[in-house]
Amino acid sequence: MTDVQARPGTSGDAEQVDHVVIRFAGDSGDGMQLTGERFTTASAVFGNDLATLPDFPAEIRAPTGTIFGVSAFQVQIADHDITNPGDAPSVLVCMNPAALASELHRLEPGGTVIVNSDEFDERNLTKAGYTENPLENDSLAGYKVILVPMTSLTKESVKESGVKPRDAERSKNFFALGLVTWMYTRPLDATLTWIKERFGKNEMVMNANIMAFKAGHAYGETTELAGNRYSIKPAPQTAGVYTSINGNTALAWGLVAAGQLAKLPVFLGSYPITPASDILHELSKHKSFGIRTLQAEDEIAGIGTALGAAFGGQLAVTTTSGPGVALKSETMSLAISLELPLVIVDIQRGGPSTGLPTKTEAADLMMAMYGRHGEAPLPIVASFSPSQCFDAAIEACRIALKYRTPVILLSDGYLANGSEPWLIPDVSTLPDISTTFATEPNHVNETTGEPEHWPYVRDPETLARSWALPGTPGLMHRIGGIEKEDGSGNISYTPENHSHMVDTRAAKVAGIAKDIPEVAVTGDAADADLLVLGWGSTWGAIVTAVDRQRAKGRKVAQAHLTHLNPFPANLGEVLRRYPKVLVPEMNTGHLAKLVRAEFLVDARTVSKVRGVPFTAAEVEAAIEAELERKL
Amino acid sequence: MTDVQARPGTSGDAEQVDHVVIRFAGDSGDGMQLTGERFTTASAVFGNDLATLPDFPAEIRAPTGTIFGVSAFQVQIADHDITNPGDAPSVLVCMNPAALASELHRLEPGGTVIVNSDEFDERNLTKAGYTENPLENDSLAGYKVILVPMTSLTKESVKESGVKPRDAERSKNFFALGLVTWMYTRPLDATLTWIKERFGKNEMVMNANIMAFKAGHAYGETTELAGNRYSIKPAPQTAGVYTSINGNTALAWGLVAAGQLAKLPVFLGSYPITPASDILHELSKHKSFGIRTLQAEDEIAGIGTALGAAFGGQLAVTTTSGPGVALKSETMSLAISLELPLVIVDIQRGGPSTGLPTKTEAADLMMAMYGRHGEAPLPIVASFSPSQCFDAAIEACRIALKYRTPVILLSDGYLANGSEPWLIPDVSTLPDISTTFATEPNHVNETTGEPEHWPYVRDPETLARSWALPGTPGLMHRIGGIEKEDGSGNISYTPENHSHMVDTRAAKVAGIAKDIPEVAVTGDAADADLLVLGWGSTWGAIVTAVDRQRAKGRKVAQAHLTHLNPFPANLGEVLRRYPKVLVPEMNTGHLAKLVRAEFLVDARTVSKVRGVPFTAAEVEAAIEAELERKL
Amino acid sequence: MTDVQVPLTSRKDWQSDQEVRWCPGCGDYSILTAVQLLMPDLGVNRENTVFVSGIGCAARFPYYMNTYGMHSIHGRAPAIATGLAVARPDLDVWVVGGDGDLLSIGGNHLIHALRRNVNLTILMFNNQIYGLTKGQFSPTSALGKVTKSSPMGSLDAPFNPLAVALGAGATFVARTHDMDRPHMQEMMRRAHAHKGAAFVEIFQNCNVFNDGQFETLTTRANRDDMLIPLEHGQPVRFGKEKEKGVIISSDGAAHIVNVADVGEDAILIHDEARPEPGLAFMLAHLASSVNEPTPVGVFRAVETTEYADANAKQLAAAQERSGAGDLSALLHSLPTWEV
Amino acid sequence: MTDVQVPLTSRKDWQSDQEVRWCPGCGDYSILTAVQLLMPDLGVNRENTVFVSGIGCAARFPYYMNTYGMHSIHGRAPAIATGLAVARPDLDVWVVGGDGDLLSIGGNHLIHALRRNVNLTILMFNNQIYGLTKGQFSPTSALGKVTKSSPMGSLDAPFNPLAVALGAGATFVARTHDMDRPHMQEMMRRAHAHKGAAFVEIFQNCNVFNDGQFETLTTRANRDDMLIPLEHGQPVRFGKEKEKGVIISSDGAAHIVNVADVGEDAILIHDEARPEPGLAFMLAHLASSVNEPTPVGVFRAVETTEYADANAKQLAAAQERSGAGDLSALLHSLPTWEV
Ligand SMILES: Cc1ncc(C[n+]2csc(CCOP(=O)(O)OP(=O)(O)O)c2C)c(N)n1
Ligand SMILES: Cc1ncc(C[n+]2csc(CCOP(=O)(O)OP(=O)(O)O)c2C)c(N)n1
Ligand code: SF4
Ligand code: SF4
Ligand SMILES: [Mg+2]
Ligand SMILES: [Mg+2]
Repeated sequence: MTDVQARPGTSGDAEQVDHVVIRFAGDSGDGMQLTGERFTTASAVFGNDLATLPDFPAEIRAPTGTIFGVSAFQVQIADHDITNPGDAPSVLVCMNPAALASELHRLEPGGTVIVNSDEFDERNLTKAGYTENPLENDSLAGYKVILVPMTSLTKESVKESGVKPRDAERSKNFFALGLVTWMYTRPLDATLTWIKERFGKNEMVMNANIMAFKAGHAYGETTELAGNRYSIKPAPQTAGVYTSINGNTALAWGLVAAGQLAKLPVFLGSYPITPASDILHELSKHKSFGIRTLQAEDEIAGIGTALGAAFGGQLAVTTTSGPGVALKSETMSLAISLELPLVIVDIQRGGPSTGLPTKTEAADLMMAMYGRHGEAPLPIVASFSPSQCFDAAIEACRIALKYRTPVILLSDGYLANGSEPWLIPDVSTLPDISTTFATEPNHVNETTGEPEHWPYVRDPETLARSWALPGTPGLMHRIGGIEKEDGSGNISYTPENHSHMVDTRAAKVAGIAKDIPEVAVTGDAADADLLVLGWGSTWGAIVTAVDRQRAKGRKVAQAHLTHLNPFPANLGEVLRRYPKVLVPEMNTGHLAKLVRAEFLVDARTVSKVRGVPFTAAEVEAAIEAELERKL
Repeated sequence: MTDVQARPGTSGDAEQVDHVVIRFAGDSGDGMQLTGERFTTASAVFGNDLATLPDFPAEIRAPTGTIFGVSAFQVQIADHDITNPGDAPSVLVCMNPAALASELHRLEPGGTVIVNSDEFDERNLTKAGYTENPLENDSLAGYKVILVPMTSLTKESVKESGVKPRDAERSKNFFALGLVTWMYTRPLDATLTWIKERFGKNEMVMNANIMAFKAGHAYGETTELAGNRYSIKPAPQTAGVYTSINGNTALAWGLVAAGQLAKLPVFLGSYPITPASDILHELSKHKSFGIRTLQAEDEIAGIGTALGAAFGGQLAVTTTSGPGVALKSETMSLAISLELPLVIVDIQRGGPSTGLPTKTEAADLMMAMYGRHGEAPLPIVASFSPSQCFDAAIEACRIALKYRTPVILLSDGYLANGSEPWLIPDVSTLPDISTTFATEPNHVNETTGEPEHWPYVRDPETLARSWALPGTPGLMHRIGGIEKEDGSGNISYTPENHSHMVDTRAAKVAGIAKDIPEVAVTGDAADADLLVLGWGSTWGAIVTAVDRQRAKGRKVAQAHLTHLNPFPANLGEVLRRYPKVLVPEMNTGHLAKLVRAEFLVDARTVSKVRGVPFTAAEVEAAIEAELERKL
Repeated sequence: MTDVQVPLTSRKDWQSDQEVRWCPGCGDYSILTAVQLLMPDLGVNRENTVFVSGIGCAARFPYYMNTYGMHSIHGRAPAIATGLAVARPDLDVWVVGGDGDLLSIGGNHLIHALRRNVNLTILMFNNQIYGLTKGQFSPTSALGKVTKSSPMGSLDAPFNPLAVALGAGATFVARTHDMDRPHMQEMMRRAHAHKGAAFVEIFQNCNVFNDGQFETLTTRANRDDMLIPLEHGQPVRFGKEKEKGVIISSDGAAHIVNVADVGEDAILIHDEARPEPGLAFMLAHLASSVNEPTPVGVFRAVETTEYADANAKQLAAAQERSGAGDLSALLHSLPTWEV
Repeated sequence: MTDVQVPLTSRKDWQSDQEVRWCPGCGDYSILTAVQLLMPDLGVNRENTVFVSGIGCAARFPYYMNTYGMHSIHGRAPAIATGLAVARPDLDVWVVGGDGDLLSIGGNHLIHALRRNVNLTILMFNNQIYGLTKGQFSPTSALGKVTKSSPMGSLDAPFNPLAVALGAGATFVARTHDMDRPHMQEMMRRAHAHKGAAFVEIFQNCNVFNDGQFETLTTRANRDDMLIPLEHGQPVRFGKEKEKGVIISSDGAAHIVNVADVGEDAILIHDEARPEPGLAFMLAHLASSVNEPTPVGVFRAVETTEYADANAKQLAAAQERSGAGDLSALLHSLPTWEV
């Protein structure tokens, strides 16, 4: 069902700003994710560029009012191309004391904090760890504070809907949404339509939410907030149809698309794990595409079932996060030995061990490269923005099918849950990634003289092996994880063959470098003093930081990798071109280690392992420091 | 039970040589491993230095007479210090045509091949793939061939023992052993004593073996072999009591010793896998040391049970090979997070996947370093010779206990099964590796004012955390794999704490560098043109190669690492001292990658991934090539 | 387990200082309360008690007990607890986990712990859903269950957890539910007293993702007619007036009958100590869904060799035979020679 | 499975060109022969037949069959085969493995494959030992078994493989042994014909590490008295003169009796199709060691929904409902706007 609508004009009575970063924070039960998403969609539909950062607690539902129950959603909206959800928010919406306690430190100096003052009673203050009411001492000095008794106003406004008083205050997030919608001159229609669709089944609740939303809007209009209205013009965007999409949905759709483009049924074998489960959920909805999803008993069975399906000729995928990748590593090693296509999706999260399951991190790169016994190389693709997960998924599938190899696709919790506007591609422009199966014998048995199929006969160009599907007459063959003779695939323990096979498997993966784009350098490509090299979700922060630094007159270039193994063919040459190379990573320096070892360049790490993404300011600071470092 | 005996004098009527490399080869059922081991022991007892290389097929018992059923055992014995089983054998004993077919190519030009001519009938020749009898054409020209009808001579000689004719020929390996014992003037007593002990329960078989052994010896004495007798003087050795030991036994004994030295019961949780199973077998024999061995349902349970025992205060160990390490990685990550001592022993074998289970390889180093999700560093120790596995095991346990950390101990199939003489240490000289457990609360609860135990209070020096055992009154606490607050150990999701904990865990491991010896440089330490850097079982071949190169006048230095993480504190400085660094590895260049990334030195790999160890000649060739390479 | 005199404790002593973080209304709270209230009665020390768990909502349990505890990784608690219990037979080791933790990813460790008969008290909170990961079907969810990962209904036939345990050779198997504290406590008390691996399935309500799953059985109004209490040596009867009962026919099938129809004497007498697990297994299959009368209580309780005990005996026997290990002697145990 | 006419084949057609590499005398040979001789009779094509195995001696099996095959990794065959069978319901997927492969490391995948009732024919070669790794005790080795890893005797109570399978909800469970080719073939034929997961335990002699383990049961001289053949609808009787039989008493226990003592009519009539697995489970526990009369044959064979089939139906229903997937429509399915 589509819902295309023309972009409305902007409102006249508001101060025009070029961007704003808003953070909604409240109790887990307060519906802050919903509020944030609705505001995002309204802004997207309006035509702004934007990027979001949901930030929710690990608990399913922590006790109300506690700090660890705080759920937040940050969004940046702008009239220009942006790539990240912003550093410090300029507006913070706090639904209760715990939200204020946990989030205030993020607000930029002089920023606006909108507080639901009704909730600042003794009980809630204590739960949030306050011994004094922060609204009554000077702890908020330095910020612009807007106190709104949202709970009582909401209750009041929804009276006529007929919902029970107990339930009435549930609509207070829509009150807040209405208020912020007014403040930023967002159109109301999209949200109203959405409320009707979403809550249509329960008319009372639907009406309550509509009333609260309108009341919030009206509150802005009619109160002293008059001086606080802003408008942000639509961003100049390529013409086309857009949708707002998060990384996991984009990734799942990329897999659906890959199946169509490969003309193969998709098979997902998976075990639920945060933050990857949503891909399983999404794919399980699309059975009409012939997609099979099997929720396996564990991660090993997740990849095992996928590998079985791959043997059967399907586009096989397994999705997980770090702990699951660790568990799957033995089977990945088998897939490498079998040389069967298989995509392993790792939505990275904070580690080690259970770590920070709901927080983001990018510390699985080294495991992706080396986390298997023996010489077991495989290609690695990484996505760098929510919507780009769509392309990354297709690319991972393309490589897997073409080279008959497992491929690791890296995303992370930030990309998974963050969203941005996406220009929906015309499906006819998507690449054909179909492959061919063997239909005829490719060998004559030396002793019997009978035609037969040798599974390890290779394409001389790609080194991909011949792939014959069970069910094909005359091509019966056996494959296995013991070292095998190249060509015949029969078990072989000879030193020569083992050495040859180790080299061949490595050469096959290395050869993919010929089949991927060279890495592009942006910014001061010709004469930069420093190159910022990145991969994964750091992209947004890096782009902004480099832009700002260049605006400040510094000579900085930027390159971002989507292929981590093999590297683009020109990477060594690119790195050697610049006196300094800086690598911001949400780990302790994985990519830096890889390029140092490979190219012997003194790439320096800016490390951030805090469960939260880089801000552009942090990258900027690192660039400045590195530029100043004496060589 | 000890069996000390004085070293007998050497025989006078034989040509004196300084070393010999003998390879025994026959069918799996022919008892070649036993023959080789007995010859080795006799030589060890005699006082030679030696090193062995068993080489057996992957099949349990392949069909008789086939090439893939050939089992071989190579031993080098010398009158001087040697470190490896030799490159090309100078003597090859072949019990059947398949052995000749599969092993002849290894023999050095002009070497001696002793053949059991009885077995060269049409059936056996066909099974071995011969279309002509190699004893009857000129395919053995260029070798010294000694044809002995061993089967019939054995049958003849054991007649009086009373064994059934069918069983009589089973003793033919003892005939061969007797013959070679004569050729190399080995004393008879040790072997005779051993036969009596081993076969004492079955007198008939015992007698048959004794008769065959003596007959073989007499055959040498009385036949035309007279011109083929050699003697090898005992090697000058440190005074003391020696035993001949293989790597797996030494490693198992090292674990037994570690338990004694730590004053803790050893707990082994393990799942059988080649080539690690023998450690489980050995440890399960030593229950009188209070050692518990639990054969778990899989590798994950192997490490899981060990981790449980570690929590309970035992010296916990899990043993496995590559595929098992892959499976254990998620639990290793938990152990890192829990900061509990645990030793993970990886007896490396050929990979990827099932690979070459009975062959050696050293391609798990990168997995040991990086094969876990998130930032999960742990110390890595590697053994470099069979007997040194004893020390390496103690060192791994020492680090684990002192720093409360899982430690990976790397050995490989070559070390595991290879043996060498070992000067048995005086147990009173072994290090004290005992640790202390918390007995008192280390904190006062802020709210209750009660004393309590905080599990993550650290020793400021080692950063090791306080370790309180269940059963200790008043110190109850909970630990887990979710990120925890340093100190209290309570769950913490804050960015600051996570960052701090990631840094702290890394600093703890890095800090071990202060507690391990600096790496020593041997050879032309002061002025070498090239440093050969090694780790693991390449040691033997490297030492010999460097010695030979230096003897040829080349300036070469050598350094060998037993600690792979952290590196010895002086490693960077050492590497930068030499114009060239060469790293021979039984992988595609793992250590080279690590030092390149860490120190930005252009360390070059000599890679051999063939399931068999380096020969000294191969290392020599690589040294020469690298020395010639223009910089 | 210990000779030390056990000091009197109260519930408070068994509560840790950590805030409990389950959803308000979750059945896990009542199980926690049952355990914390029971512990002072068991005659055990806090310091000798260890709770080991995997990952899941249920698996948060150890944090709330003022004992030793480990919140490990998903599925591995039975293995970790096995190592601990074997290494330290002086401890009381409890395992807590959800249906996903113990039957999905941890299924193999569970069945092996049960067959080895390691001295563990295993509490499985069965809410027939993955709670912590927000609502996918679990290996105990009914066929056709619609969840986030099964929008058209689950295709996976569920496990009968008691049958899995009995099939693995479990020596103690019981079932209870989160709405009946005394019954829960009785099952826990029995499980704890059992020397060997004890498996207790607890029907637990996940009011967020699977609310009311066990209502047909566990509400006060339904219990009499829908729960069949098993008591050793007693006829298997239920209903408000105990008017219904279970019989076994000669074709080896169990049937629910009106006692009046068959006569009191025909009713099966429950025998939890039967050496073969066949009877317990049959009772475990009496109900095929929550809509049929379902037995609760101790299905099987058979004393046999406990693993850690047998292990300790081997160690003692080895020491008896050859004395405490002598390291120097070991190092000289292969042929040696002197230089 | 296929409509294609199946060409006549002979044993030779099903033999691959790989040399068989088991120890001379190993029971695996007779199983291989039984399978290769049976295949031409099953009315299936080689190209539609796939053998999937893990690692172990038994797991070498696929190499010797001229079909499609995968020799995977230790323990994972049931999972891999599940994926294949679900993705490709047109194939005949067989799983072969040892007692270690399928019950130790692979235990979880096995029980989950069984409960899902995926269309697999699973042959477990039970030699009560780890053969390939040269002789450690396995999860089916008897208590007290002395092996390389249990020099003082194993402490692990063994699994009863059929009980594990039944506990997991297996819909087809049978047992046979390597000394009786016709019986093996009959069990394999039945297992293959079963729509769903079929589990066949085959007693297999490992003459190198556990020789003669099943001799008490399987030699011609012992069979009559020691093997109890189960036949659907027939009284459960055995002995040279069928003089012994099995009855179920009203306390729910199975007993071996002299038929003469109880009368023919009292003897249990075997019912492999009984919906509840209780009877099969009881029979699986009739013998507690190889020294007691042991039932062989089909214990349970119940037709119910097969997983891949149900899965295919959901896909078809989804397509029926919303048409074949339209990628462009999917990409526009969230709120969109035009610029
Ligand atoms: C290795 C691994 N896989 C998956 C997960 C994600 N995960 C956490 S808990 C859970 C299942 C929870 O269900 P259950 O065990 O029934 O416990 P409940 O939350 O219902 O109490 C899953 C899949 C994980 N933490 N680790
Ligand atoms: C992950 C992994 N763990 C362990 C092994 C070693 N291993 C190979 S086969 C085997 C057990 C063999 O026993 P079983 O499955 O009963 O087969 P059998 O050889 O008796 O036929 C083991 C432990 C392995 N190959 N891979
Ligand atoms: S999600 Fe369900 S099981 Fe988990 S805490 Fe909430 S109510 Fe309890
Ligand atoms: S070890 Fe045993 S099971 Fe394996 S091939 Fe030999 S006889 Fe057969
Ligand atoms: Mg659950
Ligand atoms: Mg076996």
